[in-house]
Amino acid sequence: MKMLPTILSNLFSAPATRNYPFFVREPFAGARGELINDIDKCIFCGTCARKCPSQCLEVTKDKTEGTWSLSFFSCIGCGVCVDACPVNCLSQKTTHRPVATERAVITMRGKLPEKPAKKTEAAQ
Amino acid sequence: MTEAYIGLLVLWPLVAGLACLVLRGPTARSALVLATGVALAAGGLALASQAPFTANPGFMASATAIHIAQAAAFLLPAFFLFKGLQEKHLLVIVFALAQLALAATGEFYLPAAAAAQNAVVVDGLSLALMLVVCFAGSLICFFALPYMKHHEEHLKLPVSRQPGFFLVMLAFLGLMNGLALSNDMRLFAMFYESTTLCSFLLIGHDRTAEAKQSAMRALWMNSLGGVLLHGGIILIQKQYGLADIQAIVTPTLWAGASLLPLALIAAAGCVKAAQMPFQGWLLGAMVAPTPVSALLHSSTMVKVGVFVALRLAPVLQGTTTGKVLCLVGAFTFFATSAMAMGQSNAKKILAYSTMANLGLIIACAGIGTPVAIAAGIVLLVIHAATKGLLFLCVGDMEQAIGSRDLEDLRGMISKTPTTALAATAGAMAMILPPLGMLVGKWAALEAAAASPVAMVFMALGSALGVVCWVRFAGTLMGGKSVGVQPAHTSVLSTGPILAMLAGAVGLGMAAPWLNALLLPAELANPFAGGWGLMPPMFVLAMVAWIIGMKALSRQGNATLAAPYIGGLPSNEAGSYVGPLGRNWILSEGNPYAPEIFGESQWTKIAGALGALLLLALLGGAII
Amino acid sequence: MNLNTFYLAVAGLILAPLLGGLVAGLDRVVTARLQSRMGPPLMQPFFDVGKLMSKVIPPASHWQGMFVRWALIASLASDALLAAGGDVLMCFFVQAASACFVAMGAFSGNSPYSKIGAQRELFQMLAYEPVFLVAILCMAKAAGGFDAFSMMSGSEPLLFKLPLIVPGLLFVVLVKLRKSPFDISASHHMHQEVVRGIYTDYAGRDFALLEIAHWADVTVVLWICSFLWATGPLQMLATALITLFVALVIDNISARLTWRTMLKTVAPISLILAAANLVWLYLE
Amino acid sequence: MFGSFLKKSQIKSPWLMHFDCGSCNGCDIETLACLTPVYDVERFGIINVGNPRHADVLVVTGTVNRRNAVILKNIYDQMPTPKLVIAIGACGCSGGVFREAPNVLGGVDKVIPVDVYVPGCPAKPEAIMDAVVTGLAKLGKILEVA
Amino acid sequence: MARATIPFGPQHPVLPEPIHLSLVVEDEKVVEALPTIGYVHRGLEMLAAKRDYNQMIQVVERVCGICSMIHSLCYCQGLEEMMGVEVPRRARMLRVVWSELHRLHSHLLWLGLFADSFGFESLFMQLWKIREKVMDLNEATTGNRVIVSVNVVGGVRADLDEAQIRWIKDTLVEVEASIRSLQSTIMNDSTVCKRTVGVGVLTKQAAYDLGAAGPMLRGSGVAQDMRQLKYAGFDEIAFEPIVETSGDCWARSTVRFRESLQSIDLVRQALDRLDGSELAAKVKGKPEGEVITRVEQPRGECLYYLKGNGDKFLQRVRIRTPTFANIPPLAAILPGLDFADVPVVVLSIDPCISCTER
Ligand code: SF4
Ligand code: SF4
Ligand code: SF4
Ligand code: SF4
Ligand code: SF4
Ligand code: SF4
Ligand code: SF4
Repeated sequence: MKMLPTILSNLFSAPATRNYPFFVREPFAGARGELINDIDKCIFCGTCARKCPSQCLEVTKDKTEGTWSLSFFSCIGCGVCVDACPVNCLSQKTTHRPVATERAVITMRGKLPEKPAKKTEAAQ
Repeated sequence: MTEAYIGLLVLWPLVAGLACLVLRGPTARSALVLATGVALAAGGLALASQAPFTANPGFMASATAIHIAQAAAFLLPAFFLFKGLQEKHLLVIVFALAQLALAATGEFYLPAAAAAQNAVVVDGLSLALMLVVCFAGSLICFFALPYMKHHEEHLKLPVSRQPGFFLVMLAFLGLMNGLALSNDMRLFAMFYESTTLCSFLLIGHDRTAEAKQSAMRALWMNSLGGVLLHGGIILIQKQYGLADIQAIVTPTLWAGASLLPLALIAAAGCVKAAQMPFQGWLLGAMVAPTPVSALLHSSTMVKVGVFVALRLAPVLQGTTTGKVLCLVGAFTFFATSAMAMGQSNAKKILAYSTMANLGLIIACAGIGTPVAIAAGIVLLVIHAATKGLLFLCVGDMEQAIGSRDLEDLRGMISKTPTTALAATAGAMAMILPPLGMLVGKWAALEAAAASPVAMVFMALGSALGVVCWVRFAGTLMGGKSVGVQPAHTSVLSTGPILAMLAGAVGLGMAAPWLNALLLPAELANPFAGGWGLMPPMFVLAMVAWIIGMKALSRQGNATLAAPYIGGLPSNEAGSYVGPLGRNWILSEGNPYAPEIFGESQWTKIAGALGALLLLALLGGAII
Repeated sequence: MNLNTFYLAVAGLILAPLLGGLVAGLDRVVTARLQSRMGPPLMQPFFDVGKLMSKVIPPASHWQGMFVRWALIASLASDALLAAGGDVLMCFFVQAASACFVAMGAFSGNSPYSKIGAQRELFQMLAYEPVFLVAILCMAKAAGGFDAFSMMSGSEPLLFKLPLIVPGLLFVVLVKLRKSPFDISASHHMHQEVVRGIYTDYAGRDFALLEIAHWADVTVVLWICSFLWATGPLQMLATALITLFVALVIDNISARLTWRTMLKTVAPISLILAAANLVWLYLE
Repeated sequence: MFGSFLKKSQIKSPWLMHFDCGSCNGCDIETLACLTPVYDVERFGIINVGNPRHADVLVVTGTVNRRNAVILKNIYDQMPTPKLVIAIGACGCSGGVFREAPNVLGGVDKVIPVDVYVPGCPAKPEAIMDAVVTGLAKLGKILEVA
Repeated sequence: MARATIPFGPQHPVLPEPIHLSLVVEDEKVVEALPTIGYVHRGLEMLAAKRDYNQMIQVVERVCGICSMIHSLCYCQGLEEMMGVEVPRRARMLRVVWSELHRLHSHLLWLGLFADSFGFESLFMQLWKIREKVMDLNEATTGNRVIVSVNVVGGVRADLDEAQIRWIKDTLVEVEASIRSLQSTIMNDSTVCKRTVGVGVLTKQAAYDLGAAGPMLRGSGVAQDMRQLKYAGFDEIAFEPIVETSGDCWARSTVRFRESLQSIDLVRQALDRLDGSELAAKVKGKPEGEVITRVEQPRGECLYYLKGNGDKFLQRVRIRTPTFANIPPLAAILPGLDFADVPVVVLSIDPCISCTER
């Protein structure tokens, strides 16, 4: 009996439902969504991979090229890597990562910075 | 010819029974029982083809017959008195003495009643009872042959007691036929008392302490019934000097007069029909071998009670006595249905349900209109077939697994498929349209329009009955299937079961015509009123049957899905892998809500109310 | 039985389940709105049944298919009976038969939840059947006949003579619609201790047929309720819709009770009220 | 026409069943949130059923461990065909942050075939709705082909 | 009277989480209940061997996705104690804000599930509708609705600006009003009371003896709440544990209902005390030594035992969670109940199996 006013007011007011996917709310500014790497900026230092709590990043490099791969099914979106990246090439979109029908790994390749040795020196 | 048939129906079973006693071999006994059954069935049909008619066969119409009846009025109570003294049972002694006193009053202090005009009058009611006895009774006797053999093997008796047993069983049928046919109060009373005797002997047959106690209980209660009956008869004798039943049940005779004599006789009927608070003796009868229970419940003994009530019904229509009688029946219908709900003992469920259905018939009798009486008779016939079927099934299953508890009968469908299916069908026949019991109940409800309280009781009892029977049938159908176990089978046990099944279903379907036959000519349209619904419903039932069977045959061979038990893996049917990785048995049990339907509290409270109603029945007649 | 009756019966046979489906759709939309949700499309129940029809799944017991079809036929028969102006009491018994078959099918299943659901269904039948029966008796007494036509042909609403059976009828409607507080044997919603209760073992096509039978049942019950104000077809429709709405509101403002509470308090009270109404009709 | 109605209704009436197969509750609660007023997946005809025999879509959250793998398999087998499986969250997709934990098998697809993976930790309700829509589109294709 | 076995779970619609109870019922009354767990065990504590102490923050947050923030809070507090880190005041207050928001959404969630366990669907919907507002607060301020990942050793990673603080306060006013409008339904509605009052009574003595925790303990009349230990910012915040005495399901739901209102109050107090200090203190060195810390989670007392040996991998992480403590009292009150009351009583301890088994 006590619930009567609530449900009647529900009946006579608009439903609380957001009609997703026909209506998509603007995501919150700080939402931690899909992780992306601006691979051109990345220096393949591997900090992100070392810090990642889920150990889902892998960074390898040979002489001229580096690969940064994210097994995104395991990423927990914590943003630790974003915080850790020394060149701020990692960021998180505010929208969630789209669903997938297959297992996959995101692999990105990029050129290593021109003079890696110099850079390290400069840092020191 | 008619007289010969009557003689066949009444005397042949007695003779055959005596022959059983003499020829002690099992083969001879089987032959005798089978022959009796066939003779009764044939004789019954032959008589039925001539009904309605009157007759005066020598062995029932002569002065000797009346003398025998008069002698029996002393001899039978004397025997009861002897038993009472032997067992030191006070109530039996008291009621036997009272009966003797009444018999003496009737014999020595009152002018003798005029002899009946016709010794035998056969109308719809007596025909119905007689046919029930001839067919259902015979089938039960057939069933008793293999049953008793097994029973005695189980008890390991040194000397077979079957000759005596079959003597009483067969004689019972003859006496019942006599009771149904006789039109003289004195003869009627003799048959009435002798059924008491037979039931006493049968209930006590196993001679255990429990059996003895139950037999004595049946004896004192039915002796009380005898006292009431004789009281009624003597009052009528005193008032009108009549013994002709047909003359007694003419309403004009009673215009303005006190109905007390009839109330007494109706009360006697209530005792025999085990109405509240006399349900005790019929429950006690459950200790006897199943054929006995089946016989008492479906075709003999209790049917005497409703027969008496229905006989009196025309006089009761519209009277206070009739209204109270209707209440008595309706109340018993409700209370015993409730007690059946709280039971897990299958035979007790059957017993309570018997009382409930008898209550319904008694209520019909109390209403007393031709429509109600016809409904009552329809119920009487169909109940006999249905209840006989159920008893035989339960008896058969009991012998197969050694328990009569519904919980142990769970899943019998996989152990004794034929019997379990027959029992399920029987349970369905008790409750489903367009089968007879339900149709009778419906007719009774519509006929009961005069009594709101009775209608409420009937509504309650009806729901309770439905639930009880669905649970019964469902429990037989459910449970874990542990594979078919070979059970003993005999043509003589499955045969009567299937015959009863055919009878229950066939009669159920024929209910509208049965009903029309029983109504006076001006009402006798089988499809008048709501009855017109029945033919389309039969068609529908047939269609449903065909469609259902098709679905069954399609799914019947399918591999079954693994049971859903919260995702747990199961090791084998009826178990699962539970705590500690062990195999746990998935036991099952029905809730019986004992705090609501507990037997003892209902026995007390409903018993007291029933007693009050019975007193009101007598009191109402005095006022 | 003349041709007219026959047409009416056939119309009832076809229309009643469809109406019941619409009622189910309406139920879901209105319930959603009461809960501040948008809710499914009105035709959702039909899609559900269509979906269930096309599913493939082994049965949980060999007998269920048979019982489901019997239940469906009984439910449809009770509809046709009512539509043809037949005996309401018999219509009630036929419908009760349908409920019996559903319970039997559940008993013969193999999951414990299904069996507990069946037991509880029986307790529910025990609670609502007498009330419903007495209500029908009251209607018959007030209308002067047991057939549907005489109940529908009153010049003045039966409600004025039968105020006390209203709680009883609402109780019946709530049970039949499987709504709180009486969704005891099977709930529409997921969170119940007996899973889907009596429906647990029914699946696929069998379940679809059962759903159709349920629609037919709901139509019959609402139809009988509409006899309370049967001065014309529109009034009857309005009465049925109001009954439905009140039932939905009650569903949304109450918790589920247990069968013990139902048997010990709710059922006796509504029965006593209905019986009082019956006695009152006689005293008048 | 009736046949096409039946096909259409399979896509219009996905009843889903949720099984927590070793999750941290994060994804479970988000799945449950989908039913509530703000998301209200009943708009798509979705009902959350607790019984695999009635379910069309199995929504699995969690890592799948050695003990519940057999239960997951059981439930999956009890569902009628055609059926969809949606693995929710990083755990459901791969074992997520726990995939190297001793008792974790790591991902629903180690035990039963998965149709749609929903990444995220926890997966957002919107993502779960996307997954259902994607799954139904997949089912629709299969039905058309068949 | 026949006994029936009812396997309750591990996959069962009443409980979103897998636990198994082998219930033996007689006439639908429970005579025996045998619980089994292990269906969500992941072996989380052993991950400490593979994840360093910083990475473990994200792991322990996923002990449970409902009060995740409070798990990492407890873990970080332990490390801070071990490593002697002084947490800045703003960080401590922010920790109160988010942990109380977690309690608020957890209690709303629980009240909803509880309502659903006795078939009150619209109440469930209503509560979860309100809860969405709290979830929005979480998402907007931290970036994730559920697992907020704000704690680091030494402080927090996220901050609130003025606009956000105002928005939180405004939203909480709405939330409080909506919660209050349901008070009479949860506490006085006749059908609800029929299902909760006098059901599953745990006496004060039994609660104490069997080691109940959280609202289960306070519902039985014991005024014990870990926030009395004054961790995080509670040293400055006025706080009184909420206690009911009847010990039944009604008391437990009322405690949680009142606590959700109290949480709103605590958030406000904490927001008012935000100062301009740092978000996180600098942390030096590696964890060494052992420590036990306790916090109050929505479900009760949670205890962490941490042992470090100067390596970046902790040597031992042991977690004792409140539901684990509440299972013995639950097992004690189950026998004798109506089968229909089992879900109500089981839910009344607010079972969180994922933290129990980790
Ligand atoms: S967001 Fe977290 S889990 Fe994902 S890659 Fe970055 S650190 Fe790893
Ligand atoms: S931390 Fe940044 S720069 Fe280094 S590898 Fe990762 S993404 Fe590249
Ligand atoms: S961590 Fe221990 S308890 Fe867990 S699965 Fe491994 S051995 Fe078993
Ligand atoms: S994906 Fe994340 S939120 Fe989901 S169950 Fe796994 S740990 Fe929890
Ligand atoms: S008792 Fe200590 S040493 Fe032994 S197994 Fe346990 S933790 Fe290891
Ligand atoms: S105290 Fe902990 S580790 Fe020891 S037996 Fe109990 S649960 Fe196991
Ligand atoms: S309920 Fe348990 S698992 Fe969930 S957050 Fe709380 S302590 Fe953790």
